[in-house]
Amino acid sequence: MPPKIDREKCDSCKAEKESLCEQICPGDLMTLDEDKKAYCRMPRDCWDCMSCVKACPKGAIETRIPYQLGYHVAKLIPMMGTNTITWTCIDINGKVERFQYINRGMLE
Amino acid sequence: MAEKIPKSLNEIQTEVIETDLLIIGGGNAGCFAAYEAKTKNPSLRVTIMEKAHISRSGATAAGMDAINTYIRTDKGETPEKLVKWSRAQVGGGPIREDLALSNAELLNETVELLEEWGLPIVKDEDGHYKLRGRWDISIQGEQLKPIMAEKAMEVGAQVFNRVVATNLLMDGNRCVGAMGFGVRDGKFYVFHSKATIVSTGGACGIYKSPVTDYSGAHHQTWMCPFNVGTGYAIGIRGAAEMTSMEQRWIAIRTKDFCGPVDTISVAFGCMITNAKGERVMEVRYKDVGGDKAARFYRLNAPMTEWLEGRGPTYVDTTILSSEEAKDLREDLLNERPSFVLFLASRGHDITKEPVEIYGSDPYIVGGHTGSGYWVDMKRMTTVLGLFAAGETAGGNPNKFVGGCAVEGRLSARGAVDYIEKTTLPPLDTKQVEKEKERAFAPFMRGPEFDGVNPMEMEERMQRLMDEYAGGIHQFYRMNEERLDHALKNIKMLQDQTKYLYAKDLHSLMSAHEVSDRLDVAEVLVHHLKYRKETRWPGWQTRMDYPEVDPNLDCFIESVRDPKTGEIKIFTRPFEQLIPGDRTKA
Amino acid sequence: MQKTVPKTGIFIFDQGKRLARSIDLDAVIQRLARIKNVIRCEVLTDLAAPLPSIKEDFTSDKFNRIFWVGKFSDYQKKTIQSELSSAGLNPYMYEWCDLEEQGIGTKGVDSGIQTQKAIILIQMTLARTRLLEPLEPLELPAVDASLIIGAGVSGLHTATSLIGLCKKVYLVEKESGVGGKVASLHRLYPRICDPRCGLEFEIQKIRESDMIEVHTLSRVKSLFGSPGNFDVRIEKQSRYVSEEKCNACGECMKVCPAVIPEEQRSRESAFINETSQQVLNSLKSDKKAIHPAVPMTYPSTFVIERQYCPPDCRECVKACPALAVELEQTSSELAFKVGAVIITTGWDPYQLSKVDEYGYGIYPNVISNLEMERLLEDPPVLKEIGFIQCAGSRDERHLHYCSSVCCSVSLKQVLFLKEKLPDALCYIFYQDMRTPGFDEELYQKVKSLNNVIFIRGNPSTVKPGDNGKLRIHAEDTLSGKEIDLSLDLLVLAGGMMPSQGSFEIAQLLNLPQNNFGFFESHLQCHPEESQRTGILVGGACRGPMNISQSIESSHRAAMEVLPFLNRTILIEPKYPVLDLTKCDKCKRCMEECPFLSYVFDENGFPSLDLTKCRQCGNCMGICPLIAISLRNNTIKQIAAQVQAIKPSFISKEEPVILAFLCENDAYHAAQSAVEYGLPVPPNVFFIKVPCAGSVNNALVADALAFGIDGVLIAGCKDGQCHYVKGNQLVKTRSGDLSDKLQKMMIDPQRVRFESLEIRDSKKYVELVKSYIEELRAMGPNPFKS
Amino acid sequence: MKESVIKLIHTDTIPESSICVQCGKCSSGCPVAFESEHSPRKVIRFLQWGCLKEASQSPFLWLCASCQACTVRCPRGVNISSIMLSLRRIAQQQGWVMPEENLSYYKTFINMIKKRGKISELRLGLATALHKIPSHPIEDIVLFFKLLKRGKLR
Repeated sequence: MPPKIDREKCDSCKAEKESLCEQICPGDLMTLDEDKKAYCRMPRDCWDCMSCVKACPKGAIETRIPYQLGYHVAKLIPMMGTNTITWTCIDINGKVERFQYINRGMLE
Repeated sequence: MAEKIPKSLNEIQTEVIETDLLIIGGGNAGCFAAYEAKTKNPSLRVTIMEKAHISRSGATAAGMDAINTYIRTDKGETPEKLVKWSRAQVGGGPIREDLALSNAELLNETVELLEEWGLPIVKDEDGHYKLRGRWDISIQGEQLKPIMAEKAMEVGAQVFNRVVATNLLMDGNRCVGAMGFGVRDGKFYVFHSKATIVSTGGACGIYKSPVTDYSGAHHQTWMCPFNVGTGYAIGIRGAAEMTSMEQRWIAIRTKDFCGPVDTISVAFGCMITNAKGERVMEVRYKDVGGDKAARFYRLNAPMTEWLEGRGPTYVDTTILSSEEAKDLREDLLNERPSFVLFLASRGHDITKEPVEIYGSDPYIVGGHTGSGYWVDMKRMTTVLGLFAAGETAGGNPNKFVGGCAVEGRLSARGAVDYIEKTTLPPLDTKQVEKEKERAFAPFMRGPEFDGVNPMEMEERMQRLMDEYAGGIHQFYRMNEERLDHALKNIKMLQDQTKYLYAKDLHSLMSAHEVSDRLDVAEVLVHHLKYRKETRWPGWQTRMDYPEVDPNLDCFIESVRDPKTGEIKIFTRPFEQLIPGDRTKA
Repeated sequence: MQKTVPKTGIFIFDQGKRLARSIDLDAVIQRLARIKNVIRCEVLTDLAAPLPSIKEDFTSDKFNRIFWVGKFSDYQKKTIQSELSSAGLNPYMYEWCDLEEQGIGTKGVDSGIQTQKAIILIQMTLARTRLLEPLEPLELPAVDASLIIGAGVSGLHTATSLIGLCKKVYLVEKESGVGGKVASLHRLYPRICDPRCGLEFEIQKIRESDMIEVHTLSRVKSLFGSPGNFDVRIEKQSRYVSEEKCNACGECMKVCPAVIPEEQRSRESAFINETSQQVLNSLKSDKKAIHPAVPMTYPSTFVIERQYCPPDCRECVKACPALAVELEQTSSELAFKVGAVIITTGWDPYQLSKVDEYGYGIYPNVISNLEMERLLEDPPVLKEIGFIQCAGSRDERHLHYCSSVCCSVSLKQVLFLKEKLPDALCYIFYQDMRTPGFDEELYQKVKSLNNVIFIRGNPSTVKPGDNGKLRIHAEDTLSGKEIDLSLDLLVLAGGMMPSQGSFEIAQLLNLPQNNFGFFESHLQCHPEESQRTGILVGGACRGPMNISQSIESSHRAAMEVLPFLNRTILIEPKYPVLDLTKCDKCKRCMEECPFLSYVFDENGFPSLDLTKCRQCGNCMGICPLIAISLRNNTIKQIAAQVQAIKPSFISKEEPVILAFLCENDAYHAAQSAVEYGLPVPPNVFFIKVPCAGSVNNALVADALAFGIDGVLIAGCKDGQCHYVKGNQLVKTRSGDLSDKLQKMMIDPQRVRFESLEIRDSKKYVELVKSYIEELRAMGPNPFKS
Repeated sequence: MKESVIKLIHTDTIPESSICVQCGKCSSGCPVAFESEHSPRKVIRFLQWGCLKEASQSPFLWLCASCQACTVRCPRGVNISSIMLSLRRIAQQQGWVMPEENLSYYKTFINMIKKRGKISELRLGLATALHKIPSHPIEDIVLFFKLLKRGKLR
């Protein structure tokens, strides 16, 4: 069940047609349900590329490793800046690790 | 949300777009092709047909941590040396050295272009790009795809997102565009163009992945699972000549997640070990180069360890300091962020425990190996007006991100020249109507149809290929009889595509994906059958012909007869341009 | 596109060597001089002497952008600007960096830290200066005509103001004549003049002007376009009398057989007595089907209300000596272009029949205050008259607000009534008498009259009494006495509500109305600006007001409309620009623009209507794809500023705050904190933004990624935002980010939104101090490297 | 004293009384106010002052017929008749009922319910009538027979 959506937070991007996750998903997997909340139509087909997680302006999507492959529950949360990205990785033992770097522009 | 299923074909709107240059697939090569065509001739109408959304589509959707080919001239490297290295990586070829050289010459300029567009590239103290292997440079490429996409749009390419290509639009033996359908709007699209570049990426999902679990983790492949080989399939159906399809790309990947290993082994020097703690490559493969051996050796070695009872196999990350381990994961975050999540979900501290490795499922990816369209120096295929770039263009392995980008540019140059000399013939509406009917057939059968859903057929095909055409579960081994069995069943499956049904546009796309994969698989098996030798153990292991046959030191080619569907196999000779030992870098 | 290398000149102006007292300027200069492409960098203690050499360096292309560090008077700034622009420097290629407002020079702060902070501040400005581009204001062609909707007292005054300024005016009125409600009033206090006299004065100006077209019996049918260039289409109802030919001789009226029946009023015999019959008679109009324009006879053309004509009657046609009657006329449409629209649709009386306890419409001698105006012309003999105030106003069940004029109106009516009927006994039932300003004089005057009794307490119901009289029972709440009265006439002080026309226009133009239906505007700062640029609202359609207030309002509206009527509209190059290569058509900018400035273009992208945009930058703040930037304050510039902050400049443990301050109030609070000498801690850097709503979450994420410990976004209080809802939007957004931080196991308080008013300097300093304490307790930002 | 009063006011219904503007519409429309020296407006005014005891001791409370005329006419939307009911309860709890006999009807009513689980109108009427000296004994008796005849007393 790779992308896990916080239905409380999801506001379908207030979009007329497609939310940002729906627009961005390279596999055409994200879509909106009748309540205009995003969901992944085929969790088995997700590549875990995390494009939707990065795109979501409400921070409502999390990627989870399928249980068949990894234990419950580890989190990897990206936070996108204008030219930076930070990652917060929390492993199953609660160990937190953080990464931050520039993802656009010249490196000094 | 569920779409309304049209009752008849007449309800489906047909959109005809007339353009000068059509680019099928707005990935790395596609974006660069658009950029090059527009900078060469700004008045040209350039249209990109993209199955997903151009900002995050294809193999670089998640990002990229390195550009694997950059020529540090200050260290005495030259394009020739790069070609030599590339040749050695595929065991001495055959390889199209002419293509490889022209590619290598434009490589540095293209990488620098990327930096100018805003890609952060790591530099050393002297201000040069910092090497992490002989040719690899590190990038912070999380935004690689959006950067390229923005440039393509900035130069004025018109992008059609969410349009799936189903076939080429032909005018005799000339390609005059392509047709497809909108996976969001349900329209039928006809792109009528003077020239067409196909850059859809490679084919993933022809074989069953070792990480497959049908319920929740079907797409845990290393290659982007949304690249299904449509670019090859439309060419095969359009009677284009394919080369070297038997040179499958299989790489050693992290076990259970198909994460990248080169980042760990090449960039951080973590070597392959087995269950006994032996440095596998140094102990058993010294003669073919040890840890620097060609890629197929580095794949085959650990898998052989498993077979021979010395598995599991690892890359030894315990040599890393905690800072290095953090840097490593930062690189991984740029390419495959979920792999870092995977490690966290195992509670895996890589400095304490090594990372387990295993082979991946086989992919047909011409940016990595030599499979794909036979192209001339202008990157035109054997079909007039059809150009190929990136993973779809064959004969020139080890292109990777940089090389595919270059090829995008070269194909655009070829196409621009071609466009100047040509005019657009009138649209063949009969062909359009026929293709429209074919494209929407699974949809028109409706959700209640008593038939086969695309997912079932995909799983059947993947199991078949895995077991009979040398998949991971058979340790990539194959023999003539098994290949015959595979071929027979592929034919059956191809025939059964008439039972495919789609309940929505998404599954209509899946239906086309499985048909495309079948067409690629068929050609692939023919190629595998023809190479009655074992030239690249692992990539292509014939149990019935375990030795190299010097007579087969040539390219194996195929063309499918568009009328009978029969596949003709023939060879082309290898031409060595750069002298020296072909197996040495 | 050729890129010019950004070469910068930095000049630190230290008048009176004030900066040198708190920071080590040499160290600053040394640090700056090492930066690439900083061409000149020096300290000036005087402006006049070095200016020529700076000018010369610029002319000889040594640098192409300049920024000035220090405190400048407006005069000094203007001198510098005019000197340099005479040398050809684009006015958008400067930056000013005031170190002192950021807290440099605060007593008791270590000079080393101050120097470090000053260097960072200058580098921040440098980072943004590098990205400056020469800009030119846009001049968009505009039509110098305006449309005024509603020709009541407001509309007429607005129109005459504008024609006085030689601006073309289209005045559209739905009635057959101009004048509106005011024309139906009897007399006005205090000058006891007939309101028509004043209106006639305005009409005279209109008559004489050829800058105005008056369209009566007309409605606006559609309005498209944008400020400076609206396309208007109006529908003219047929008048059946030619405006060109009719000279209002009145022959037609003499022969017209049809009298327009008056409004249905109950004539139940039980309630009719002599007085009520007289009341009914005086309220009756003998209007024929063909009659002069109403309410005022301008245009001086008759009009036929065809629904009252007998079938096949052509008497008027025959009688007309000017051959002006055209019974076959049909309605027509008219289109024209205007630069701006002023809405003066006025008010409607509240329907008193809804206040059912007072029996309006049932008892003939219960009348409204508007009807009383007519009755006052020639009142019947009345002995006892009651006035009930707040009939419908200030009532939960009716109008929630005070209609503001009714108290004075009733007092005026009592005054005139007593003039005509000195012996009449008047009772005024009220809750509170509200006679603001000079109307107090009126109140006192009426109080001093004989036989005028003020009863503080409203009756609950009106019941029929003997002989057609009205029985009223009330409690005088001051004495607690119960009062029983039998009245000849009861006047209800009905309230004002938005006119029907206002609702129609609101719907047509998508114009926000407040809870009560009056047009929404920023009452303190721009009372006549609606929330749609180029559309102004004047007079009583904005809220209940008396005639003089209406006139004032309409004159203000006429002033405010002038910038749109200049033949060109000057757009400062601070507007947002959309990067189409990034835009994903998610449409959030369209959704959240407070002024509906975005429309879809033909490819489905949002496109900005520059003339509607008020350059608040809320779209820049909201865009999830960072695709929108204000032209001289791009998101890249702000990001560069954020990146230039060194979060460990004091020490690794000491928290550093980045504050985004709204330039309308929070910025001034921070600025005056320094001016008042309040001790601002050195830990805070602020960036001025046009509206708190323009702060994009990506910038906050950048700040946190670079290791800044806390991000403060300060904007207006709820409901005070100059751009309607920017503060609300950013509050929700930063809240989302806080939630995300929580998930990331980072204290959500590292991002916070606060409201600061312009005088909140002390609060600002306290806030910063307490935030620093909080952040110290949290420990350093985990992303701080 | 004052504090406890405020507490009482706020714990019970009555904060609403503060929004009253004392327009007097309730009193002028009240059908029973003429019987009492206090009008509903005055009761509310006591509450505005915080004089809960005075309000609760107002004889008006026991006259109020809960006809809702006041509530319907109130321009501020104060629910006057429910305030009156609340005050009755407070008065009873605090022992502020003036005069005590006002309670007799209610007590009889409650006791009857407690005892029998239902109301007999006949018994209730008799008990109430017998509790104090009737003011109009003859009319009451005539009314009694009229009601009985029509089956209105059970």
